[in-house]
Amino acid sequence: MATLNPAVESATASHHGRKGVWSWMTTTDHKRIGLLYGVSSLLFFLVGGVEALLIRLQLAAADGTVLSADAYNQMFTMHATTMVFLVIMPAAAAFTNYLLPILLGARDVAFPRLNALSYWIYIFGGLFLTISFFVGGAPDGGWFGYAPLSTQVTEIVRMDYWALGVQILGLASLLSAINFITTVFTMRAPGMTLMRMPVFAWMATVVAFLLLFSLPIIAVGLFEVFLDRNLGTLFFDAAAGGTPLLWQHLFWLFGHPEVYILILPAMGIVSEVLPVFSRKPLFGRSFVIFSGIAIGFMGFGVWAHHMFVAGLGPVAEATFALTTMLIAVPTGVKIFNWIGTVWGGSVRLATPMLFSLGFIAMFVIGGLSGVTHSIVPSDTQQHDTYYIVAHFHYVLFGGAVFGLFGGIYYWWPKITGKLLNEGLGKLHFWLMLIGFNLTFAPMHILGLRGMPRRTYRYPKGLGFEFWNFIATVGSLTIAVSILIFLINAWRTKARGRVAGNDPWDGRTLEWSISSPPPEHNFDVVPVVHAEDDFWHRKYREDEEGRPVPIPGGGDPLVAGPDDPPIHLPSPSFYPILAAFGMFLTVLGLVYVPLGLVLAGVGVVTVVWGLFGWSMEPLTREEH
Amino acid sequence: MAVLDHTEHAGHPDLGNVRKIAMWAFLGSECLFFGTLISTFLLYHNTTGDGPTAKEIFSIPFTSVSSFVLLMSSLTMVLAHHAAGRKDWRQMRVWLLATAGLGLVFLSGQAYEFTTFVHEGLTVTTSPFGSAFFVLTSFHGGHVAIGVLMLLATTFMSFGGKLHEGQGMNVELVGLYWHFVDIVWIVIFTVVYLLQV
Amino acid sequence: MSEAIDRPHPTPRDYILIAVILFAITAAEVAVTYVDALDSARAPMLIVMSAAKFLLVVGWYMHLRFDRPAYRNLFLIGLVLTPVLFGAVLLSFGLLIGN
Amino acid sequence: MGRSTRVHPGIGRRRRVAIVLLLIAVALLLAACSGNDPTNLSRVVDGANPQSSLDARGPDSATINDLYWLVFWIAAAIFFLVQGALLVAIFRFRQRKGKERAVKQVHGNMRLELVWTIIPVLVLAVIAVPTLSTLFDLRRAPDPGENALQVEVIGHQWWWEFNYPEYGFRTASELHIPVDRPVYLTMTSADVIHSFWVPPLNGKRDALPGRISNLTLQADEPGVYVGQCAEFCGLAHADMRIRVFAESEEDFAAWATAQAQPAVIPSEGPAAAGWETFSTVCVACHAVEGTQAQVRIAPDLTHVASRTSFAGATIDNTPENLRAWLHDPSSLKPMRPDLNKPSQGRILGMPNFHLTDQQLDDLVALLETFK
Ligand code: HEA
Ligand code: HEA
Ligand code: HEC
Ligand code: CUA
Ligand SMILES: [Cu+2]
Repeated sequence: MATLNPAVESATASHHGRKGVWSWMTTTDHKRIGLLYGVSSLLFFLVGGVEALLIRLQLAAADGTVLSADAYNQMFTMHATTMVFLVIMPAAAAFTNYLLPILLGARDVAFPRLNALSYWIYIFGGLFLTISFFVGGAPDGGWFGYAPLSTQVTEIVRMDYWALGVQILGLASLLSAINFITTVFTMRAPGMTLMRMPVFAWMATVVAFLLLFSLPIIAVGLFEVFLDRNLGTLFFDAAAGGTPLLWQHLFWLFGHPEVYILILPAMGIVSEVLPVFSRKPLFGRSFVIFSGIAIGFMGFGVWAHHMFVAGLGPVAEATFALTTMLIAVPTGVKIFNWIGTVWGGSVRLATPMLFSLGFIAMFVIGGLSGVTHSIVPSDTQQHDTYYIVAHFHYVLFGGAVFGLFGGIYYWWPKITGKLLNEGLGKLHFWLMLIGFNLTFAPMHILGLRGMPRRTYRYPKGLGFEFWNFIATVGSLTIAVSILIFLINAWRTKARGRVAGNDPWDGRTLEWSISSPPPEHNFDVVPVVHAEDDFWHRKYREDEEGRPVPIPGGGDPLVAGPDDPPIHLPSPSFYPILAAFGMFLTVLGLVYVPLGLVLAGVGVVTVVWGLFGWSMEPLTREEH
Repeated sequence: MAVLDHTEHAGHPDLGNVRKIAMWAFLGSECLFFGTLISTFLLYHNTTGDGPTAKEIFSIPFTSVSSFVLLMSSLTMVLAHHAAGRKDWRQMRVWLLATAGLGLVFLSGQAYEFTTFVHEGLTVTTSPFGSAFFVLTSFHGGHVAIGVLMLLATTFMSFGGKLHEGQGMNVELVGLYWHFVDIVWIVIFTVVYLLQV
Repeated sequence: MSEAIDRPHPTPRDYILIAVILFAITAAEVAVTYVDALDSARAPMLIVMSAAKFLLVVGWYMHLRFDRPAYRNLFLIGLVLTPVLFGAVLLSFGLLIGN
Repeated sequence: MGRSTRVHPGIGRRRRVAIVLLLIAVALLLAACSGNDPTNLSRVVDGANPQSSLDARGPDSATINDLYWLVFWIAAAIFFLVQGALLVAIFRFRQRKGKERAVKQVHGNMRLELVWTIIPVLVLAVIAVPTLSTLFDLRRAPDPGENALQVEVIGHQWWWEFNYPEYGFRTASELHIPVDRPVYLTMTSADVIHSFWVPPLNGKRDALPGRISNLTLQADEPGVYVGQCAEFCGLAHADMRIRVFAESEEDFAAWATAQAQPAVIPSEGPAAAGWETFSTVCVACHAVEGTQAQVRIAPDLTHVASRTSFAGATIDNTPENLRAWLHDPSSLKPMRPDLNKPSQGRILGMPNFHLTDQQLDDLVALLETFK
């Protein structure tokens, strides 16, 4: 073994000893930030899950009395807001942060401090939303906060928490979107052309673009809601001539791209997992990538399908029905290519693979019910019923959550160096699959039988009791499966099997480095020669296209004395400071006019943070 | 997309490139931001309730002058950028300060305009037209104000002794932002003012 | 700058020339609003003129004409998306048509 | 288990802890005992799923159903094909223990890609045609020749106002319609967005403040059809229900004639005493035709006794329930009367007037005369 490049050595040494809370608070390492995102979103998943369980308990029987109407309305609003903005989006951000640079062969993202800022804004935003439970009640206007209900000032602060919380969470996402786009455009390793980028990296890129162009719309909408509530503007005041429909357009112009923001990362994960566990490259790789891009574009053209009963007029409704149906085509292309990947492979049913296959099966159900919503006349019966609730849990839970769990099991050994227990993993999968279907399949029936969503109770005599009870049992089953996952994670920490660099016989660059990866990711920046470059290092194909191992092909690259020195971003305290300032600002704004003092302190803190940031000596170049 | 030319750096991004990509992405996003505000305004341009209408209240000569001021600040900005390209830091500072000055003139014009409107009975709470008008123009004004701060900070930092390599790029980035705020005003001036009278 | 592309960069003289054109167009815009005879042609004329100003600033002052296409593409997506999306929204409110 | 739907600003901390601790125990408890049944739906409707959208009782609802089932079966076919292919792929190509196969590295197939792009497009085209034609059909207003009954619908937090302009009376949350005749609803809202939905008769339609929307209802046979406000409208959205009584033309005409009669103020007995209270307290919000009570920010009470239910069609209209309502309205339905601002037209529920037992009895007696 050649000796290490001195630069590698010093980079390893200088970062090795860093431990403790302070090092996490000031970290600018994309992997640590990814971990922070991951752990936080998991915690919020428990919060959102407990909220869901309370909902289910309340609905277990007719005229339930577990929650008051008021508490129930807070519960489903916060359940959705938590799951969407504090769980799925940050979980995707966790994977993107941790993996994107590695998949591209880079040592970090383009703007490491900006990256830290995104995380800290997110975590303060999540905190901000959650403390609302303890100070006069949480938001209670539904996760899409329809005006003028959301601007009707009944509870003085609740929807202010929502408007401002979602606002700064949006800011966090916007910053990371810019960061990821720049990373993809400028930080790829030599030879890593765009078409050689792993599909997960591609989907992360599409997501970043969706965020980039949809968040500003909701930002304006949220400002308008906030100003209507606090400054007396009349954007959504019908009596003065404002139109509530404007809010619906603004929300769904964001909201529909948002649902693809939630699903595309999972689709990217599945596209990585299926080939590895089928021992075959992704079938129709470029079609999978282009259909992802197509979904991104078309996602901007269907928003009004959430407004089919709002009275847009038949011409607009017909147009949006057609665009909505069309989105099934690129999505179908993905599904079929995934099946094509499995077909003819050598399928290993390890836990990541189970979750990915579960993803396909469940997502198809949700997608097909989505197509039934696009049939406008039918949707006038389905809209705002549990049939819709069933649809979006099939795509969000059956889709996004299954996909993300697949990713967790797949990359856990890379991130922690230890393999999760397979037996417990499989138990988790099967229990979750069963529990999930028990919970949400009955909701199709309930919805078609006329059960409206967002109702804290239902009377006897409508025939809703039985399936609701089943759904509640199902949700408790899901909870048990999640507990099993937590136990698995805990056990693995203590006595998990050591993974090694490449436990699954992976195809992409992350498997070429140690588990967990060193802080600088690559001792040598890899030069990429093909898609699935690492696989091609390990195997060549014989005449019939079958893989033949190349001896020693998977060994890590070792730096030579000529390799350029490694730059790593230095830690910085300013991101967390600036984010804290934003927290103070929005907290103050909730309590106008008195809170303006606090908001002022917040703004000063933000300015301080940003000023310190820009003055920070660039001992190391800002990447 | 011919974004990358990898021969020039192996894993070492070219600083300017990275930040410019980020800035352009941000500006692409800002298009949607102002697009939303302007559309809100268009939706409500006639919803004036009992309050004054656009025709009654806008003073085109006045706004034309402040539009002109903002346009010219783009000229001074691009000259500052040009000077920075030549590493003529002195001239760069002059033009930067001129730009900031013009920006401040524009802002005072806006402050004056707002006060007259309030006196004539148009506030954010008068009508949806008033809400949309004030919110749109003050978000634009806010952008101008941030731009002024950035210009001043850049000038200030260029005094700070060593002028490091990133200086030219700083000016270029501030410039992009500044010009963008200017083109937004070009649209606002036409759509919000001229088309409504 | 390092990413200069084949086309020659404008000089301060070009910049000033553009400023003069911008000024002229603005003057024309304002003038148009005062000519009553132009009533029906006014809106299209104004839109064309402001688009011209827009392009001048973006193309020359912001160097988009001379820079890498990637910048242009990033910006263009936003620029094209905006009128398309909001055109549809305003259409659905019955604006844009019939007035 | 008693009702405890009083409004808390948050959930009490103790309660929260208890809930978390007793998660599963509560679930079981719940199944065993739930709240009482103030609605008593079985008194008016029968069938296992009276609110079902699949059980069409009118032409529009039936058309929608036909379309739904067409799409459903197409979707079901796709479902079986896709899941089948997936299962076959998994089981046929599953790696057996210890037998690793080196599989051919297939990268894709252009022709297949084309096939599975084009076939879905064709399927969608097949779906799109009936969708669009049905859509335009259903959005059509009834022709003048169809002699449609006009009803104005106004959504309120949290009850429905129905106004019969041809007859000049109003009612609340209970709609009477003639069978086999289209009923053309002209809808709007007094406050936030609501959505009118009676699934057996038609799909739903939002009622928005500051905007008019329309919906046609038509029932094939006499009966009671139940529905629900479908757009989340705040605290008591769940308790904003609808009952539609479809009657023969004669029954409907008789009902309408009766409803158009003004109320008569009782001159003696407890009802007359009740009027004392009513004319001082209740007139601030409720109208009673033929009297000086003419404020219409709460349900019209002229014929309240003729209704089967009250409070957004959630409570069975019995003297006991009425009494309980007048005693403490928010105990029967979550409301926020403390936030009422009548001057701004904002009413979020009926306040508790802390009436004496005597007043309560008298008022109930009075209301029972409003037949
Ligand atoms: C991950 C999130 C996600 C995803 C991916 C989707 C995907 C889709 N959604 Fe969904 N949707 C939501 C999340 C999502 N949705 C949420 C959260 C809501 C409710 C919001 C709220 O009200 O709170 C909602 C609501 C919603 C509505 C509004 C309903 C209403 O409120 O009245 C509609 C209407 O058209 C719709 C349609 C679709 C369609 C057509 C797709 C398509 O993209 C699906 C495409 C996929 C397939 C079709 C399956 C695979 C394809 C094939 C196997 C090919 C062959 C198929 C055919 C030829 C049909 N969705
Ligand atoms: C990604 C998004 C996502 C996810 C994952 C979920 C997950 C779940 N959802 Fe969610 N849901 C939404 C998004 C999501 N939901 C949205 C957008 C809405 C619309 C809201 C609106 O109308 O505004 C909604 C609404 C909604 C409703 C309708 C409410 C109504 O309309 O009145 C219901 C009802 O059953 C429900 C149930 C559930 C359940 C049972 C789960 C379960 O799958 C949850 C499973 C998780 C757990 C069970 C956590 C495990 C917990 C433990 C193991 C506890 C132990 C630990 C500790 C105590 C520390 N959801
Ligand atoms: C501040 C306004 C207000 C006053 C005063 C008021 N009510 Fe009400 N009342 C309401 C509102 C609002 C409702 C509808 C509540 C709901 O269903 O959400 C209502 C509902 C009712 C109903 C049920 C009507 C139906 O068909 O649903 C009755 C009966 C009633 N009130 C009787 C009275 C009597 C008797 C008094 C006087 C003692 C009174 N109200 C005073 C506001 C008022
Ligand atoms: Cu009214 Cu919901
Ligand atoms: Cu959608």
